[in-house]
Parts: sequence; C-alpha cells; structure tokens
Amino acid sequence: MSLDLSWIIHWGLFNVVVLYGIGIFLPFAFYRNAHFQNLVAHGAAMAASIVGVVLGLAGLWAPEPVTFSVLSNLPLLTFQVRVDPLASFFVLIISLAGFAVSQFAMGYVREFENRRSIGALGGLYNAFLLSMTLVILADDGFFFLIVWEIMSLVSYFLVVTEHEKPETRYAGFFYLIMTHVGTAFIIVTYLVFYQQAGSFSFEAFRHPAAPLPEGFRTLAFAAALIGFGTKAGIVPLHVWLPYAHPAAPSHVSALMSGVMIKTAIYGLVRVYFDFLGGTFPWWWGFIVLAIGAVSALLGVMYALMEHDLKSLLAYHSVENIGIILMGIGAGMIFQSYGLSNLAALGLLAGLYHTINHAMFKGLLFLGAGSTLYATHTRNMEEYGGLIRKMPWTAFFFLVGAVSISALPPSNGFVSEWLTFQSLFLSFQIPDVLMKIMLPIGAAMLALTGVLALACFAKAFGISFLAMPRSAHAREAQEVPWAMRIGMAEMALFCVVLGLAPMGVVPMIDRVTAPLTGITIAEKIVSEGGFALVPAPDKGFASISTPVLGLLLIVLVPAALLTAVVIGGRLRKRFYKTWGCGINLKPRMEYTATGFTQPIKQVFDMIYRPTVKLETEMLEESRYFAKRMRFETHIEPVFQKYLYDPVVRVLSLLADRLRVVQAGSLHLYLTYIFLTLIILLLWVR
Amino acid sequence: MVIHPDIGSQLVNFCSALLLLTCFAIIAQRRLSACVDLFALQSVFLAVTAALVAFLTGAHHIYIAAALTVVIKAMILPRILKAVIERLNVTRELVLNINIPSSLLVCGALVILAFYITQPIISLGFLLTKDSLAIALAIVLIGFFTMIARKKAVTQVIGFLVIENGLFLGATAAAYGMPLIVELGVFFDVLVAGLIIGIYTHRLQDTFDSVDTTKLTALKE
Amino acid sequence: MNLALIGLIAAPLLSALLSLVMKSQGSMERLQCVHAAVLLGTMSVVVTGAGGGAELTVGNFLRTDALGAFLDLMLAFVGATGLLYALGYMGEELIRGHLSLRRYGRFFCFLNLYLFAMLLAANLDNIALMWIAIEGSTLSAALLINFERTKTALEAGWKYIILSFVGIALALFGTVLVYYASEHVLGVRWEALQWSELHRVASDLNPTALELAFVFIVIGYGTKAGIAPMHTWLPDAHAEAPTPVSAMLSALMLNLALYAILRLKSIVDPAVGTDFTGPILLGLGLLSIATAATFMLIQRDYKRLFAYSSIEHIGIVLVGFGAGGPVGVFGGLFHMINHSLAKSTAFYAAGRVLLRYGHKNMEGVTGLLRQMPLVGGAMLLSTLALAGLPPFGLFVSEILIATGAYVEQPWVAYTFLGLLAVAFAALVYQVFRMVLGEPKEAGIIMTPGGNRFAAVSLMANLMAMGYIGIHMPGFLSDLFIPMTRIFNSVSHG
Amino acid sequence: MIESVVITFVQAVVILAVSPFIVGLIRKVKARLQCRQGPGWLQPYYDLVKLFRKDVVASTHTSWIFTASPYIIFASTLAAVLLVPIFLSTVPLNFAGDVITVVYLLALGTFFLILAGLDAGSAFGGMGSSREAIVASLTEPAMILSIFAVGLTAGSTNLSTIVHKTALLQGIVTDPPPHLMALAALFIVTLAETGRVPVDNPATHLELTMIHEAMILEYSGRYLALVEWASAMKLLLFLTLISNIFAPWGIATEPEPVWMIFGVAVWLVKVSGLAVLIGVIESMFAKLRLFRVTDFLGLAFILSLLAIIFFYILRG
Repeated sequence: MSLDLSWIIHWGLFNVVVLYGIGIFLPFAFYRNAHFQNLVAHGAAMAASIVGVVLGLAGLWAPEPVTFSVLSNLPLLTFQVRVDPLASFFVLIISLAGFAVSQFAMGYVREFENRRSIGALGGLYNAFLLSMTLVILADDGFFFLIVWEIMSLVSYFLVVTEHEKPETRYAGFFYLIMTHVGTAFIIVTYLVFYQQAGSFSFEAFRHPAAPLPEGFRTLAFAAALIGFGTKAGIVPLHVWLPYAHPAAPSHVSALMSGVMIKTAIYGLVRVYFDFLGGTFPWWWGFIVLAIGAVSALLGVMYALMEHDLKSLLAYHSVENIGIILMGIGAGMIFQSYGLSNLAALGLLAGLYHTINHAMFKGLLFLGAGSTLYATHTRNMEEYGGLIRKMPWTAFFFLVGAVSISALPPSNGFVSEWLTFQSLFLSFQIPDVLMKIMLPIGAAMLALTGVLALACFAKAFGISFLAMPRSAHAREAQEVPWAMRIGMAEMALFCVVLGLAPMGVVPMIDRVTAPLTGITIAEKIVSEGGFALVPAPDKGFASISTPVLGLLLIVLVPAALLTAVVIGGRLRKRFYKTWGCGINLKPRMEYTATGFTQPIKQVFDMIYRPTVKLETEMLEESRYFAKRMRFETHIEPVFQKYLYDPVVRVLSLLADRLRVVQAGSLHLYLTYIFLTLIILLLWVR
Repeated sequence: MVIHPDIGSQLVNFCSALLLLTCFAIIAQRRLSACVDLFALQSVFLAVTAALVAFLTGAHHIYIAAALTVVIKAMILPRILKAVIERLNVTRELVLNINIPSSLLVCGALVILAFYITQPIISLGFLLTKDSLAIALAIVLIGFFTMIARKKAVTQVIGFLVIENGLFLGATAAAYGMPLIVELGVFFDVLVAGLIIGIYTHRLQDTFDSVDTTKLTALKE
Repeated sequence: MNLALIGLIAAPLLSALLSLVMKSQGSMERLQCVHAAVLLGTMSVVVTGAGGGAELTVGNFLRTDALGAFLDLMLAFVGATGLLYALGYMGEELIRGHLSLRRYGRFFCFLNLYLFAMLLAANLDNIALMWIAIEGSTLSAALLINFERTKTALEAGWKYIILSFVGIALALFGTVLVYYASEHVLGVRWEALQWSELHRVASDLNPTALELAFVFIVIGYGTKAGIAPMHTWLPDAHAEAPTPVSAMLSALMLNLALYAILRLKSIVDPAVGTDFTGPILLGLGLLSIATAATFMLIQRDYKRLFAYSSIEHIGIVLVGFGAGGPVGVFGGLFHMINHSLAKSTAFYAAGRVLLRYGHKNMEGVTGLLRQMPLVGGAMLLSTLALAGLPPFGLFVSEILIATGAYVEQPWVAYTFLGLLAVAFAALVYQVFRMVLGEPKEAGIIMTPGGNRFAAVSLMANLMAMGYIGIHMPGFLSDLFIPMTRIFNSVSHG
Repeated sequence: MIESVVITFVQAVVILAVSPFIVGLIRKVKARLQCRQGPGWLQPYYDLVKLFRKDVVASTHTSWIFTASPYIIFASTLAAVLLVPIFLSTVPLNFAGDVITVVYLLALGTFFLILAGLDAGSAFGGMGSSREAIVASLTEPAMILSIFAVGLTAGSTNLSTIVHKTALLQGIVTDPPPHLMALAALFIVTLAETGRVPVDNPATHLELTMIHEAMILEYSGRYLALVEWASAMKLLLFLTLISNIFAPWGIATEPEPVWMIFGVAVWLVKVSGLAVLIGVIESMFAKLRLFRVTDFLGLAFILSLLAIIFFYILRG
C-alpha cells in the first residue's frame, strides 16, 4: 500500500511540474492563434490541477512523508520537496481551486483577446499555479524563498495585466513593495533557524543541533508573523490587498484571494507547529488570536463600505484570514496549556475554514468576474436586476454569499461553528484571563459573522435584484458556458464541503495529528458519522449539517403544502411596484451607499466618515433645491497614519541629502580626505 | 669614499625636510607661476634626495629615476603648466576656499598626523631614511589638502603633482626605490596624466571661459 | 594555454591600433566582430585552463589563478557584447552624423585600449605593474567619458580625472607600503612585488604596515570602485559617457577595482586577521548601499539611476566580503558576475532608449514594453535581476551574503536587508514607471543595423543571466571553489 | 426513532398552533391597557386563513428570490424552533444543532427577508432591509453570548443540554448574577429580534419608523401569511427560550406522554405570562429613534459579555 502510494506521489510530482511547464511554454508556440493559446494554457492547467488533486489525496493518506530532491552546486541550496499531510492538504486546496478557476478562465480570457497576449497571460497563469504548488512543497528554506519570490513576482505581473491604467500600476507597485518587505522578514525567520541548524533544510530546522534560545524563538515568531502576515493581509499589513486583488483579471483575483494568501497560513502553521515544535508561551497564541479578531472585524467593516464588488470581496479576504487565524490562535493557546485535543480542534477549525474560504471566495470572485465580463464595470451602483439577465451567475453567486455568510447548512457555517466551539471551550484553560479573552473573541466573531451577512445581503441585493441601475446592467447578458461550468464546480465544492463534514474532518485530522500529536477525528465525528461533537468528553455541543439540510429540504415543501392546503391553488397577479403614486425609476431605488448608511453612522468612530453636501436652490424660491450634490468618504486610517508618514519621512530624508551630491569637486575631495584621515586614525 | 651612515641619514632627512618646506611655500603662495616654480624646485630637491639615496646605497637604477624626475617634473611639466597659465592669463588665486594662515595651520597638523601614524612602522625602515616615510606621507596629505583648498584648475594640478612627489619620495627614500620598470611605468603614467589634464584645462577654458573649478556644479542631485 | 592568455590580452591592443586605420563603418564592424570572437575564444580556453585551482603563468609577469580567470571571464564576455553594442550605438550616431568617421575610429581605439588595460591588470602578477595598468585604464576612460564633448560631459570628465587620479595616487602609496613591508621579508627584489610571493609569505609580513597599506588601497581603488563616500564622480561619469562606456564602467571597471582590493585583502587577512578588514568593508558597504538607495529614490535621470544602483551593488559585494566566511565570500563573488551581466544589460537598454528619445529624463519615458518590446523587456528583466528577484543570481547571492552577515553579526544582516528593501522600492518604482503604461513620445526610429547589434548583445547578456541564475554551470563552480579557497582556508559546501 | 419523529412533529404542530395566539394575546393586552375591547382572541388565526385564501399580487420587478423567500423564511424558522426544547427537555433533534445553529438558522431567514425587501426595488423595502441589517447585526451576537453565559453553568451550548441540566436542578439558579444579566440581555434581544417596541412597531406603517413592516410591504396573500406566521413563530421561540432556559420548571425530562402534556400546559402559562409582560411594555414605552436603538442593543451586547466575565470571576 505505502509503496504504490509513494509511487503515485512521485508520479504526481513529476506530472504536475511537467504539465504546468507545458502550460507555461507551449502557448508561445501558437502565437498566431489566441484562441488556441487559451485552450492549451488553461487545458494544461486543468490537467495539472487534476494531477495535483491526486497528489494531494495520496500525500494525505501516505503513511510517511515522501521527499524528493535535486542537488544544486550553489552552497546551502537544495531543490528538495517533501509531501507530508500538511503540504498535501494545501496542494489539494490549490489544485481544487485551480481546476475550477482554469475552467472559468477558458471563457474569461476571451475578453482579453486581441487586447493582450493570451500566451503571456496563460503562461504567467500556469507559472503562478506552479510556483504556489512549489512553495507548499518546498522542503528547503532557500528553495522556499526562491519560489516564494517567484510566486510574488508572477502574481505581480498578473496584477498589472492592464497596466495602461495608472491605478493598476499603483496597486501593483504597492503590492510588490509590501510583499518584498514581507519576504525580508521571512528571510530573517529562516536565518534565525539557520544559525542553530547550520543549513536551510527544513529537516535541520525541525531538529536543530542546539535548541534555539528563548529570545531567538520569539524573534522567529514575530518575524514569521509579520512576514507571512503581510502576504496573508492581516491588519494593519492588509492595505495592499484591496488594491491588488481587484486590479488583477478576475480569475487571477480568485486565485490570489482564494489560494495565494493561504500559502501564508501554510507558512505560519509550518513555522509554529512544525519548526518550533508547537511549544510556545500562551501569549503567542493570544497575539495571533487578537490579530485575527481585529482583522476579521475591521475587514468586514471596511468591506461593508465598499461599492466596488471586487474590492469588497478583497476586504472579505482580510476578514476570513482573521477568522482562520482565530482558529489557529486558539489552537496555539490550548497547545501552550497542554490541552492537545483542543489544540487540534482549533487548528482543525482554522484549516477547515482555510479550504472553505478558498472555495467560496474563489466562487464569489468568479461571480464578480462574470458580472464584470457582462457589464464592464466593477461599481455595484451600476448593477441591479442582473438576476434576470444572468440567472446562472446570480444563483452561483447566491450560493457563495450564503456560504461566506456562514448560513447553515453551508460549509462556512461548519468551520465558523467549529471556531466558535474552540473559543467557547476556553473554560478548560486554567488561566482566568484566557478564559475570559476567548469568549470575547467569540463575541467579535459573532459580530463579524452577522456583519458579513449584512454585507452580502447588500452585495447580492444591490447587484442582482431590483431594476437595472445603468445602461451597462440593462445590456448585460449571461456569460459563456465555460465560465458557468467553472462557477458550478466551485459551488459544488462548497456544497460538498458543507454537507459532508464527516468526510472532511478526518482528512484534516490527518494534517493536525502529526502537528499536535493527537488524533481527534473518530471522537469528533459521532452519531453514525452524522454529527460533529468537538468535545465529546464534555458533551459540549454538536451540529449535523446533513440533518439540517434534510430538515430544510423537508420543511420548504411542507410550507408549500401548508399554503396549498389552507389556501388552495395559487392565484397570482403581476403589477409594478408601488412607488408612492409616481412610477418607479431606478434612481428611486435604495443604493448600496444608502443601505450601509446606518452601519456607517453606528460605527462612525471607526470609519471617521466625511460628508459633503452642496445644495443649489432655485432662484424663484430658496425652499426648492435645483441640484443637490452629496459626497461621502471614509477615512483610510491605516494609510493616513501608518504608511504615508513612513513614505513622507523617507522622501524628505532623501531630499535633504541632496546636498551631499552638490556637484562641488572640492566637497568631493574633502569626503575622500576625511575618510582617509579617519581610517588612518582608526588603524593607529 | 664612504660617508658615515648617520651623516648620510642626516643629509637625506635634510633634503626631505626641504621638500616639506617647499610644500608649505606652495600653500602660502598665491601667484600661480610662483607655485609652478616652487613645484619645480621641489622636484629638484626630490631628485637630489633620490640621487643621495642612490649614491649611499649603491642602488644605481635610482639615478635614472632621479634623472627622469629632473627632466619630467622639473622641466617638462612646469613648462606645460606655465604655457597653460600664459594662455589662460590667470596669474593669481584671488579667492581661496580656505585662507592662507588657517591652511598653514592645517598643514602643520597634517605633518604631525603623518609622523604620528607612521611612527610604529618607522622601526622597519632603514637607518638611512628613518623619517622619510613620515615626510612622504606628510607631503601626500599636504598635496591633497592643496587640491581642496585651492580653486583654480592649475593649482589643483600642482597639488596633484605634489602628491606624486610625495609618493616618489616614499618609494625611493623609504623603500630604496621600486624596480626600474615600475619606476618607468609610473613616470610614463604621470606624464600622460599631465598631458591629459593639460588637454582638459584647455577644453575647460574654451567651454567655460574659466578654470575656476568651483563653477563646475551643473551635475548634481 | 599561455598563448591563449597572451592572445586574450594582446587582442584588444592589436584591434586598438587597427581601428585607427579603418576606412569605413563596415570594415570597423567586421574588425570588432572578429575581435569579440577572439576575446570569447581565448577567454574560454583561459577559464577552462584555470579551472579547478590550476594557474597559468607567463614568466613572472603574467599569472592567472582562479580569481584572475574569473575577472577575465567577466571582462571578455561583457567586453565582447559591449563591443557589439557599441557598434550599434556609435554606428547610429555616425549615421545621424553626430560624429565623423575619424572620431568613430578613435572611439573604438580608446575603447579597446581601455579593455586592454583592464585585461592586463587582471592578469598581472605584480602589484605595482597592476597599479600601472589600472592607471592606464583610468586614463583611457578619461578620454572616453567626455567623448561627446558636451559641457556636462566635460565637467563629468574633469571630476572623474581629478578624483580618480587622487585615488589612484593614494593606491600607489598603499602599494609602496606593501613593498615596504614585503622587502623586509623578501629583500629588495622583483619578487617582493609579486602576488604569488606575497601570498606565500603573507603571514610573516608586518601587520601595521599592511593595515596602513590596506587603508590607502581601499580608499584609492575604492574611489575607482565607486565605494561611498568616494563614489561622487560615478553618477556624473556614467550619465555623461557614451552609453557603451557607461556599461563597461559599471560592469567591468568597478569589478576590476574591487578585484585589486580583494587581492590585497587576501594578503592582509593572514597577517592581521579578518577582524581588521571585515569591519572596514562592512561599514563602507552598508554606507554605499544606504547612499545609493537614498539617491535612487529622488532620481530623475535613468542613467544616473542605474549608476547609483551600481554603487548599491558594489556595497553589497563589500558586505559579502566583509562578512567573510565561505558563504559570504561566495556570495560576494557570485554577486560580482551577476551584477556585471545585469547592469550592462540595463545600460544597453538605457542606451537604446536614449537614442530613441534623445533625453535622459524619466518623466518623458513610459510604455517601453509597448514601444520597444525587446528593449523594454530587457530593461524590465535586468531591473528585476538588479532588484534581487529570482530566478536571477543576484537573489541567490544576496541571500548568501545576508546569511554570511547574520552568522557574523545579526544586526548587520538586519540593516542589510532593510536597506535592500529601500533600494528595491526605489529601483522598481523608477524603472517600472518607464516600462509599463502607454508610450508618451514617438521618438526617433532607429536603423535596423543598430537594432541588430543591440538585439544580439541584449539577448547574449540575458541568456547568460538566465544560464547562471539559480543553477551554476560546472565551469563556474570549478572557478568558485578555488576562489573561495583564496579567501578562506576552508572551501564552501 | 418513530418516537422521535412523532415528538418532533408534535412540537412543530404545537408551535404552529400556538404562535398566532401569542400575537393575539399581546394585541389584546395592549388594547385593554388602552381601554379598548380589541379584536377577539382568534383574530390572528382568521387573518392568516384570509391571507392564505387571497390572491397574490407580485411586483413585475421581482425575481424568484421574492417568490422563494417566504417559504425559506418559514422553513428556517420552523427548523430553528425544532431545536428548542418546549415541553420535553431533550428534543430529538438535539444532536443536529445548538444555540449557534438556532441563531444562524434565524439569520438565514433574515438574510432572505432582507433580499426580498430589496427585490421589489421600492425605497421602502430597501430602507427596511438596511435597518433590519443593522439591528440584526447587533442583536445576534448578544443572543449567542447571553445563552452561552447560561450554557457555561450547564457546560454546553446545546439548548437541550442546558435546559435538561437546569431542569434537573429544579430551577435552582447556581450563579445568579451572570444569569440575571444574561436574562436581561436575552429579553432585550427578544424585543429587537421580534420587532417589538421600543425597537420596532409592528402596528405602524409610517415609513420613518417601521423596519419589519417595510421589508414585507410588497408581500400579499399567502406570502404575507407565511412571513407573518414565521415571525409569530420567531416571537414564540424567543419567549420559549427565555422561559425554558431560565425557568425550566415543569418541563418533562423524560418522554412520558403525561409529563409532556403537563409540560405543554406549564409552558403555555409561562409564555403567556411573558406575552402579557411584552404587551405591558409596549404600551408603557415609546419607540426609540433608530440610532438610539443601537445604544439599547449595545447594552444587551455588553450585558451578555459581562455575564460571561462575571461567571468566570465568580467561579475563579
């Protein structure tokens, strides 16, 4: 058994690389026929991701990790990959999402034909998927850094696909700088390990020659949090995300938001639970939890104020990363108190949400991409009534919205519920402070959840319901089949993940077991595999999404039946909506801005909104307005108070230093002279 | 005939001291042509020193070096410089970056510095030319300082040549001369350098109507 | 093999003389193409010969060990592509009537002399003769920098001459001091100036003398290498010189000057111990990176931008050697070659842009990818390389250097990484503004001939960059192992 | 198995049957306090039947969301109800979900109600939806936390477990302060979630004040009936929660028919009492401005949080 599994894994590794390689290079061979390039590139990507799924599953169930390495003749560098459960799980995520997204892309990139080189686009797309896969599989710090940077670079180029727009260039630049700074911190993390291990191989990181001193462990913790956090988009390092993700072509946004930021989660888990052996003080976990909670809340709050559909989704990525980190943070806290089965639970919740978010966020971005494809605008205020123009897209978007709002029996509900439970189970922690802090985290999670619901009610309601608000929306048409199928696949993944937790939990348990040293699957999955019981020994709580699903499926017809029984056959007449006597115009509809107005007022201490109202009265009477102009903005707090000052100081400094290069030869001679004197004196 | 080493070293040191004095003179002098003459004089002293060393040590190739010094540094280069000065009709440095008294003070300090720095490795030196290394370093530094303190291209060239003299003194007096081929190469380079600088000063004059190098500040941030 | 070595050095001299008598552009192009071919051929023989720690010697004048061969590799390869590029560039100027055929010929004469001087310096076994050769390169460069005879070119040339002559003079004083120290061990003999001998007896030499000598040499040759704060001539010269010359200055002369410093380091360290040279190089290196990063932020002229980036990379190399240890040294050397390839590519591209638009102001340059795909792409790729992004070797070397520095002194590594991030931001910001977006100006369309030469040189450099990126070909590692041995008793791996 | 199905079914029927009565009761109380006779006890039932029989007028701007929402809302509310112990302390569907599930099932209803409000495209619907969004987002966290505060004593978030354990304690409240705070919080939540004064006024159609009514303004006929019925069930659900969690006296702890019938009786008494209380409150207080409501609900949130903190502090 083990033997042929390892064979499958080697086969998978080889084929994934080869197929993505084909996808990268072959399209350039057909530079004449853009359509053919499209097929080759994304076909190769789909094939590769199927192999990737196989690889991931095989890796999950392989009895022991499989490593494969190619020596390089550069010092300290080995191209080594390792397929262990953790890596396989993330490879699975990448490949599942990659499959559906590639399917979608086949239709979507038609929009770019004869505007862009489809070959370049497709090649970069494959390179992106490949680099992400390698980041996950890399088993050598140096190799990891190389593919990590390549991943960032490739994604940068995908972001600036439409680089004739200045805002796109800005977004790309901002992204590139942020991710590069983040990489610097990751380098520091690895250097800390290197000093004790004497090599960059992860194996050496796991078992260093001498144990790391406490200070250096903390340094590694902090550097990893900042480094990977930048990529993951935790507050306050999230600022680049709402710019970069929307700027990219939608199928790429789906991958960036759904998958790429997960590589950062992978990095964190790898460093904390694997390299640092899962032994750390409680406050590490608390910091992660706190950052997660803040990210979740602020993420959703800023999302509510967004009316650019893709930026809204990007902010929701910040929120969901926060939720994931809350799970992981809770797990870390439990781990530091030695409650390993709860630690496993927290980690499991986090990872479950990771795969869920990959799917529904991917789905939502694909939906946004479809609306963009159909209407050529990202502004929700110009949508409306799309549900009649593009029913399929609307339906799939609705599935995604329900899932991300964690409404039962969706997959988002399962993972958020598990997170809730792992937070509530804090009463087993000996320390009172933590006992209180975790429920507070749960409170913030609850608030986040409901705000997310409000946000997606807005997103779906304003975009797809009521009357078209612009010519764009009126002329919209349903998107090509390739795109619909792509969304359908994503939606299917969401539903399965929601209704079959008893299948998913044991899978993730295979990941957490080696990290926490305890397996909890058979304890959690009870009631003949129908219910999840996080803490069976406590009998704390349980859910069963299949039963809930069944219940709803039974009760909806029941309601129908009741109505028929009491009221008889349905007699229905249609008439246009009552508009206070005058007939209704789209301009009279509630806008997204109006919808979120109360929330903006309630949380104004966070939004710091600025409102500008200009009224122009009629000459005849100053009681009747001729024109009114209303403008409202929310303050970008983090840019204003965190990033702009840094930039300003740097440029000011640089400007001041111009005098150094003032052009005077005597000055230059003096530099040399003084350096000489100083060094001579130093020698003496 | 044989001269007692002490006396020999006395002589060498005396000559090198003269070299140093001429440096001070150059610093103190405003008139360009006078500066050039002083430089020529310094070169002569240098040649004498070299010849002395050659005579006292019997390292005969140094004679050639001495001869070259006289020919190139005491005759050819001063001629070129004089010609330049004639052509540009700049006779004197009116404005200085650093005025003369303070320049002299600085140079004094530099001499002390030079002795202070070389002090630990003097012991290596031969009895004959104990202090020459320090003096050579002093001359180099003073030449360097001249280039900073003066504005006109010509004076800067002179400063550069003074540095060269310091180097030569260091090479011959302190280390009994480099192998001949090296010396020749060095001289060749100095010559070419002088020529190129000459060309440049001409072009500067043609383009900017001035050799005041402080005016060259078009290129900056 | 020795013949090849001699050929390698003699070829530029010969073609310098010949190029004075060339009567037409075509014949000049043929001549220089042959010249380039000869360079590459002889170089490959020399490199393979010196691989694996062997040494080529001609009398006791020329001696090529791994380090020398490494320099030959860079000089010959970039020299060759540079010549081809220059054919395209100066040919364009010639066709536009900006310069006469005579001056066209003279340019190549100077250029070849420059190349000759550098190749000679890299292979001479004698510390003083090496000084002479480097001085020679300085002089020929002085003639090249204000070749275009504009006001600013003149100013740049003058500053270059004064500063680098002063520097070179200090270097000579340092050389004298080395001799001063060595003749007490080896006597007043020719051998007392020979690298090989100095290596042999290094540990017996007087430490203080060597320390003083090192200070003078670092400052002297450092001026030529553009190490802050002696770098001030560099941006002016690079901006004003004809672009092929800028490329060669950045890619070759800086490395040559570094080579001189490193040679001396390899002698000083055994005598004094690394904790003397280490701090000096680290300090100067970090200072250089900081200076360069700052001025790149506020840069408006793309040639100056690349010039400052050269200062930055020289600083990086210094940090590598200052950190020392097999890793640091390896990183430093690997950085040198990758930088010379990437930087020359960047300058080649910049030169094409300059020919097209006729100005060096970044504001006016946008949408290169659209307007000149090859040039824009080359500039993009070389910038990525210079910014230290994979799959280019500079990323690898920077990681190695950071590692070496961290093991030596963590805070150095932190500062290093921080400064690199700033430099990265500056460079990427400035260049991507030019490369991306929509073109603003039409510019002048260039002749196909020039374009052909440019394309060849660009592609050659890019391929080389890609080839030695994150996987090192065998012949290089054959050089690197003995080279690292020169600086550390232990070899890497 | 059969037994569980039967019990579940019975529970559904009971709730469906009783919920209109509670609405009527509150109306009656208010009428009486206003010295009116008020409509008869059975008026709500008549209303429902009449609405079911009436034709449906649907807007031409609406989509299938508008049609499907009433059924989904009805179903999700009913599903939520089935997870709540009414007359038997351990409901058969206990394993299927806990309080969080209940909240999120109600949220599912809210979600589709909001969408339905937006679907018709009238300004009223949008206004109601937007207000509902803010109200819901402030109440539901408070609800989860307040019940969790009580759940801590029982060591579970499953409603049945909570109720069962508390029932076995014969209603002796073990940690009074947290429980009182939680009770207060849950009561505020109830008022808000079920659209009662001072948060919302079920009796008004004045667009400045209404929330729930604005959302369902476009509904008519059986759709309206379903939505109204669902909201009635929701009201009853909350009252049940309050009564059974904080005072589970008389609830059957074993599925004995006799005890269960007794349980129903006791439960009826309790919820009716609460209904009367609500009626009184509605007649005593005026409706708050929307942006005062948030303060009111924030109070609930804080209270429930304090309840948890207190619990730990008291338990140490």
